[in-house]
Amino acid sequence: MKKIEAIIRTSRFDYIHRCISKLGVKFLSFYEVKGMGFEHARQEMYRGVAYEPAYIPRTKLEIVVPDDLAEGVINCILQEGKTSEVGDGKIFVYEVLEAYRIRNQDTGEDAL
Amino acid sequence: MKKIEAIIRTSRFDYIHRCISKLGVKFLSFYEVKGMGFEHARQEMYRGVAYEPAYIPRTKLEIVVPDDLAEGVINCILQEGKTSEVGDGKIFVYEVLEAYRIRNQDTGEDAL
Amino acid sequence: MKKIEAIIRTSRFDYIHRCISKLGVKFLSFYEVKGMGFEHARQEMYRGVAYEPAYIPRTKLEIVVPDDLAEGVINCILQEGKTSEVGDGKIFVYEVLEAYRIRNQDTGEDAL
Amino acid sequence: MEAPIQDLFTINNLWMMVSTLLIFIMHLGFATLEAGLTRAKNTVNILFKNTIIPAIGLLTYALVGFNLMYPGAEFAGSFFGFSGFGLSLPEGWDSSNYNAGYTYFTDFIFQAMFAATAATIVSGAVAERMKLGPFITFSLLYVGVCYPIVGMWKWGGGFLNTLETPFYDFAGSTIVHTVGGWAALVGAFLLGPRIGKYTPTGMKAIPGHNIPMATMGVFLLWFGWFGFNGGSVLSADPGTVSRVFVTTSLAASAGAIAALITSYIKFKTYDITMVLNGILAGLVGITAGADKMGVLDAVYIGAIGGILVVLGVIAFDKLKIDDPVGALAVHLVGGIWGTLAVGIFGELAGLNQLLSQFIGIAAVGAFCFGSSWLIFFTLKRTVGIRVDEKEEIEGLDINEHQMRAYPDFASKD
Amino acid sequence: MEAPIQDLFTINNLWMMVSTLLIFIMHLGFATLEAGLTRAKNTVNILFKNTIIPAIGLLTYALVGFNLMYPGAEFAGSFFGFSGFGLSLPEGWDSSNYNAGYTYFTDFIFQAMFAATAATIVSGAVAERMKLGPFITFSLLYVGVCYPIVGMWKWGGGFLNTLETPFYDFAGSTIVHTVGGWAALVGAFLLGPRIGKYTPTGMKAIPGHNIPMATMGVFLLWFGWFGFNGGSVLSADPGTVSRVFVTTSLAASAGAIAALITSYIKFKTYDITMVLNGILAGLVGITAGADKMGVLDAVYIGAIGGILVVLGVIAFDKLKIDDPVGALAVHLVGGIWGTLAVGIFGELAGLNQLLSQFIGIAAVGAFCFGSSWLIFFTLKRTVGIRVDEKEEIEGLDINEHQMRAYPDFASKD
Amino acid sequence: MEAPIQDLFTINNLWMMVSTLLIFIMHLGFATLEAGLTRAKNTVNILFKNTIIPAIGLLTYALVGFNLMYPGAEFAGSFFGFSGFGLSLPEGWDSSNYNAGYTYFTDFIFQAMFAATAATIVSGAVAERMKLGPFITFSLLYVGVCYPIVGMWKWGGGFLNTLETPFYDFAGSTIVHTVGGWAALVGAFLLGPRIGKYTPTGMKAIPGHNIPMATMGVFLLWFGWFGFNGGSVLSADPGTVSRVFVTTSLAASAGAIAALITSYIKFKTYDITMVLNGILAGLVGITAGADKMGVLDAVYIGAIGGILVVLGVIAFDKLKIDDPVGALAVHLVGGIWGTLAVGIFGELAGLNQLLSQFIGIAAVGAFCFGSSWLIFFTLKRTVGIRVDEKEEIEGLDINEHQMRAYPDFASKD
Ligand SMILES: Nc1ncnc2c1ncn2[C@@H]1O[C@H](COP(=O)(O)OP(=O)(O)O)[C@@H](O)[C@H]1O
Ligand SMILES: Nc1ncnc2c1ncn2[C@@H]1O[C@H](COP(=O)(O)OP(=O)(O)O)[C@@H](O)[C@H]1O
Ligand SMILES: Nc1ncnc2c1ncn2[C@@H]1O[C@H](COP(=O)(O)OP(=O)(O)O)[C@@H](O)[C@H]1O
Repeated sequence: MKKIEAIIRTSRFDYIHRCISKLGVKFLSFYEVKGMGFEHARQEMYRGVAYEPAYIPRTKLEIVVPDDLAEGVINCILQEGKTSEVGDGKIFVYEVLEAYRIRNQDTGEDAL
Repeated sequence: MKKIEAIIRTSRFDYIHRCISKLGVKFLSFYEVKGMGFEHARQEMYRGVAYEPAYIPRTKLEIVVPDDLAEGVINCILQEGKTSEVGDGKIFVYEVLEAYRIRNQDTGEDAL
Repeated sequence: MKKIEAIIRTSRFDYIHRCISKLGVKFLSFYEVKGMGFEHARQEMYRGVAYEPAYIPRTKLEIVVPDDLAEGVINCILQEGKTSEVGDGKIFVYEVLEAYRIRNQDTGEDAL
Repeated sequence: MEAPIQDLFTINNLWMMVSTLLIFIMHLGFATLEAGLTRAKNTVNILFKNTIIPAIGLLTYALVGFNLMYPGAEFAGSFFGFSGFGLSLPEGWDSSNYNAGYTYFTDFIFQAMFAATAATIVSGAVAERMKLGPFITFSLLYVGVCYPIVGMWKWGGGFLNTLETPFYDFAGSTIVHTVGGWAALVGAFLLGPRIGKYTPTGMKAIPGHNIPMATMGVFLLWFGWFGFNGGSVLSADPGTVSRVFVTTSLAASAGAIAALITSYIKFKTYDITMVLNGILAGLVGITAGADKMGVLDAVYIGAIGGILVVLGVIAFDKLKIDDPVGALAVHLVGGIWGTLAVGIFGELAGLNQLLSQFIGIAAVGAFCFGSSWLIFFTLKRTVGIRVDEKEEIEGLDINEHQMRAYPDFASKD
Repeated sequence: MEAPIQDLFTINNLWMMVSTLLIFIMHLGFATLEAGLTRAKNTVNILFKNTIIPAIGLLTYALVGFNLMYPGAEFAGSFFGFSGFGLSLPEGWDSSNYNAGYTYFTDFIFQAMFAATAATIVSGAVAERMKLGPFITFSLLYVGVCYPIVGMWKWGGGFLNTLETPFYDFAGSTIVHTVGGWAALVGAFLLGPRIGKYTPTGMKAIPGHNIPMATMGVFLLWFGWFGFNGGSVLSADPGTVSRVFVTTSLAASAGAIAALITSYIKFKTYDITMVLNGILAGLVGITAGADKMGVLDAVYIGAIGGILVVLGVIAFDKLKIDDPVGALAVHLVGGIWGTLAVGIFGELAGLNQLLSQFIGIAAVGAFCFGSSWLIFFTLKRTVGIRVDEKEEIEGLDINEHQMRAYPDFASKD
Repeated sequence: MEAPIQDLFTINNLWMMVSTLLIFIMHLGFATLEAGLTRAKNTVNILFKNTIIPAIGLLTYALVGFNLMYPGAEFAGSFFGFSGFGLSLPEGWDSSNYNAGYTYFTDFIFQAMFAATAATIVSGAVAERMKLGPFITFSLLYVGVCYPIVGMWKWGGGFLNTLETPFYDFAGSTIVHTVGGWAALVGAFLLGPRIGKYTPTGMKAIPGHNIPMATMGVFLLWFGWFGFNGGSVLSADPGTVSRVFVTTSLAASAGAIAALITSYIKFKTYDITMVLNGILAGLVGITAGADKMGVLDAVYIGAIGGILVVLGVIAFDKLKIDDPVGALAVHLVGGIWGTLAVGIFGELAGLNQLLSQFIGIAAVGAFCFGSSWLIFFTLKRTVGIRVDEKEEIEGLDINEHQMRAYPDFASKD
């Protein structure tokens, strides 16, 4: 099993999700993270002082999939997450040692 | 050392935490994530339009433990996190290469 | 490639970030997590009832770096994150199997 | 009719109308105070209750309340009277023939605004766990029937008004605030505490989610109180109304300072919610005798109110009666204190008066405790009054209203 | 001049001034209602609009509006009149020689506060997608020119006032509320719906981000309405003003209850935003005839308004006219209903009156629809009226103002 | 006494009482404005200050302030007077024998509400870093002693009132607003800027956490200003009060528009906080001469105030005097401008008047600067006035109050 972590543009989430769903992967977790990188945050202004918020809000996806599905999911993210402008984000892949489904104690790929 | 990640029902957090504490594991980090899975979000309604928020709020635990404690922690989560209804969540286990305690530069299992 | 995860004091973030930047690592993601550990949360009080919020707000950093940079980043965190008081946090290191840059499909260390 | 009289009538009536709108805005004060001192997940629910109560209050008061409360001279000295459904304009309703201070319509709308406050007091004490339907049913009966009956005892010329030394309650420490307070007590008691408030390992704090909103609520209540007390003069009489303004404001101020000091001594912290409750306790306290007190009397009454409210909050918590907003300490304790204070301070002070005040408090207490117990208990045994555990934990908003108060914000837990 | 007359003049003027400040605070009511019912990312924008509108409204009304709306007796019965730029004090402007109820300055400031409300109504309907510049331009023209012209037709003694059976619109169900409502309709239509509201897979909910703020807005509007309707008596006449207070309050209450029931039947949930809209619909509905209605008439008018507002919201959604705050259902539907109600209920009820009401509604509707179409359409074809897609998705605050309304809070999405 | 006189007295007194409650609600305006323009982590603290100040202000004003400010005719033309502790009702206190416009109690409560505003102005400028205890101590002394002494110079018949060309300050541009402003300047200066505001790498923005709340604050302040200025007529005189309403409103509107334009030119963005400050600057500016200005004068004064406030904010930032809410630009700059404007625009314009205005500004400035320096400096050297670095970074709420304003919401940083 692989864990696929992706830092994406929040606005691309729906597209990526739709693509992944089509692969039959309906489960994932996501949450907001703050990113620093090549892309700089949009300037804000308050009482005459311009400032750049230190970070860009981004969405992080976490999906654990059986090895054979990993490539498909990665392709989804690469295709649907891309705007070709700086700041599209990254994908990282990790090894998962074990997985459990809390509801019924399934383990391994059955748990996904 | 193993990292145990669990996506759980927020309402089960206290129970799981109590169980883990009894094993002597008092340290953990957790945060809110949004989950998509078998369970669907409760319908909301606004000015006559019903809608399903796209996700379910869940809590994610992260606990790094020495290898021998991993099983105990996993059992705690499996037992105390279970309501047997769809949506109880998952546990994933990863290998940790190294750990450091920032306060005193302890490394390895001492750092936990 | 290594993934460095660190649970730090929110107030040390700027210092750590500056140090890491000097190493040439300008990219990272971070987000708020809740920590439980040796340090206990500051007591709050409401209408005569003192209580300890169950957790301490902390910042979690995630940085993926080529193997050779890992040590430098870890040292930055150990040095700049340290106040020597209980609650400074932890660093965990993981193996990353693969990385992709969504913008241009770079893979491996090029993607970082 | 000579012009001067008509002029004075117009002035008086104008003040009574302005008072009416000041009392109206107290409902927003209650709404924001109660919402601010409870959790974000129950905010829509508490706002819903506070929005619907004035509407119900005004309509039922038009239908039956007004004529229950002011049934007319033939019911003087009695316990109950009723002069028929609906509003019907008497001869000369819009001139000083009806009353030197106001027209019939002003009279009605002023009194109607008062009426709804009683039910609003209850909503705070039963917040975060009471079902919406039964709450509305309770309010309907309590504002529609119980409050006017009690009001009649004194303001409608009933038996409390014809005691040898008449019971005195200028603007309603007893007639309004304890009426709400008793029902709040019964409601909070029969519901039981919120889950997680009193645990085997001790009492837990359940902090209010929006302190600015609660603060705003108290300012609006103080603002409205100028009408609540000032309007109870029932004319624009310069001396009396301005005196009432002064006693009301100083009592509120003294309540704030006394609650600050008391809570600092007790808890070693500057708790703004206690200061806010202190202001309200000062206001409730002065309400019974606002027109009979001197400057210093007002300060004493307010200060004692401010002390009592902090002790009251502690005491009710000891009794495990869970009152999220401190309504019992403010309105019940404060109301009783204010009513007694008329026998202790100011122009009417004296043993006979004190006795009459006791009688009034007891009579109203017995009736209100009894009737609200009857209603709440019946509801509890039939439809149930408390949401189920899962709903309470998830929040009433999403369960009773399928809606969130702040859908764009991330919540902490 | 004899003292009594001067006294009555002083009283009347006092009430008119108090009404003025009550109407002023309605602008805060609109600001908070509209901000509460839209998303957090557009909050600075909607507040900005609602803050700048009263400023613009007051200044343009001083410059041209007042003299367009009240051009003087020589324009009686006509469609248009203008008596020059700026304010110039007539002889005896500060005595009952000018008017029995108010000075020239009171007259101006009271009317000026009314004027700005028309543009405020529009801001809610076009929220979350209209560009700031064009909106300000539109408001300037609409409040500065269109509103006073229509106002003149009735209140300035124009042709609607000299119909055989004069058109009746006590405080502006048509003259103020539909004037705002028609422009809101045109604006919402020409802009098109917000992105994501009506999708191929059906209608989506876009929940308002701050229900407490919306609730506060409605309470403040009701509060201000005591001045809006009560001040429209144009004197402190005890009978009429107190009657207006009663009819206004009961209509609001009935609107709340009716909307509650209607929305519960339709949606099987207790939707507070519908109750809030119901209150407003009751208030808008009673506005045209608040001084001519009996107690029961007011309840009927309010209740029907409360039903209509829920059906209206549904209907506009069916037509895919996206109105984030329900301004169309409240002000346009409610305004028309209230105006017609004068011919159906109360003292003036009768077929001739109903006909005149139709004429008034139609004339005002035609002019307002036409002129606001002209302005909006011209703006659309020249500078554009809608922010671009990216800006709309990211929010108007960060794009038009480079600022956030709540920078310290984490947002949900 | 003949009825007509008594009637007029009753009317006048009624307006003065209504003004009193309008001024009261300004405290909520200040509370919400200041809380909105600062960070969420200091919200309880700023609300606490703004809640406790009116309480302290009213009590100290009753104890000493009123008799310091209005010591009686025997102190005419002098610098200081005192007629004893506490309030004591003079003969005929509740009739026109005391004053044609109000009773003794109305007089007191109206003036007392004014008093507290001075300290409230300070709380905004020292926000987010000043310790609670020293702030309360300062407020106690400043509102209790300094403000009434200065007030006496003009309104109590002191030397500024007996200059050959008497200093003119209708409702307190100098007597109230600069009094608060000077102390704000001293406080902000002695405290130093907030951590992170002026850094080696330049000035940083520290955005206010709740723009809707700040907006609400300004609307409430404008609302209250109708009483602040309108009540300063000291009677319900129709001509003067209505004129004051018009000048006040138009100055506020012009301030809004001028600040909008100025800040757009300077910053190329639509900054709502500048528009809000512009409204306040217009209001502060018109305050000194609201009853002496024509319509155009008011527009000019407001507009210049609106320009000055933006430039002022920039200037104080250049001087590294950190004023989170713009209190200095609004109240100090605006107050000075408004006072001078009396010598430049309107009925009193003239060189002699301008000179007297200078004298007044300078005398008040010297005394207030000196006395607040004395108090702040003594506090700084003894107990300290600034929270320590860790407390400031974590927030005053959790450190001084052990409480959070919004415990249910996730914060951004
Ligand atoms: N090495 C890294 N470790 C952790 N997060 C990273 C890393 N590199 C990039 N990110 C995340 O990805 C986001 C996008 O990266 P950025 O450099 O702005 O653009 P791009 O991916 O197009 O090169 C960053 O804001 C950050 O959150
Ligand atoms: N493969 C996965 N990768 C990441 N998160 C997952 C995965 N599967 C499930 N989750 C998380 O676990 C939650 C619960 O899963 P769900 O399918 O609803 O119920 P159950 O675990 O009972 O089968 C989801 O909401 C999601 O947050
Ligand atoms: N084993 C662990 N797994 C996950 N998070 C941990 C672990 N140990 C510590 N943490 C995180 O690190 C934070 C600091 O740890 P703490 O024990 O308070 O202090 P110290 O690191 O100085 O010993 C905790 O609040 C928690 O968030």
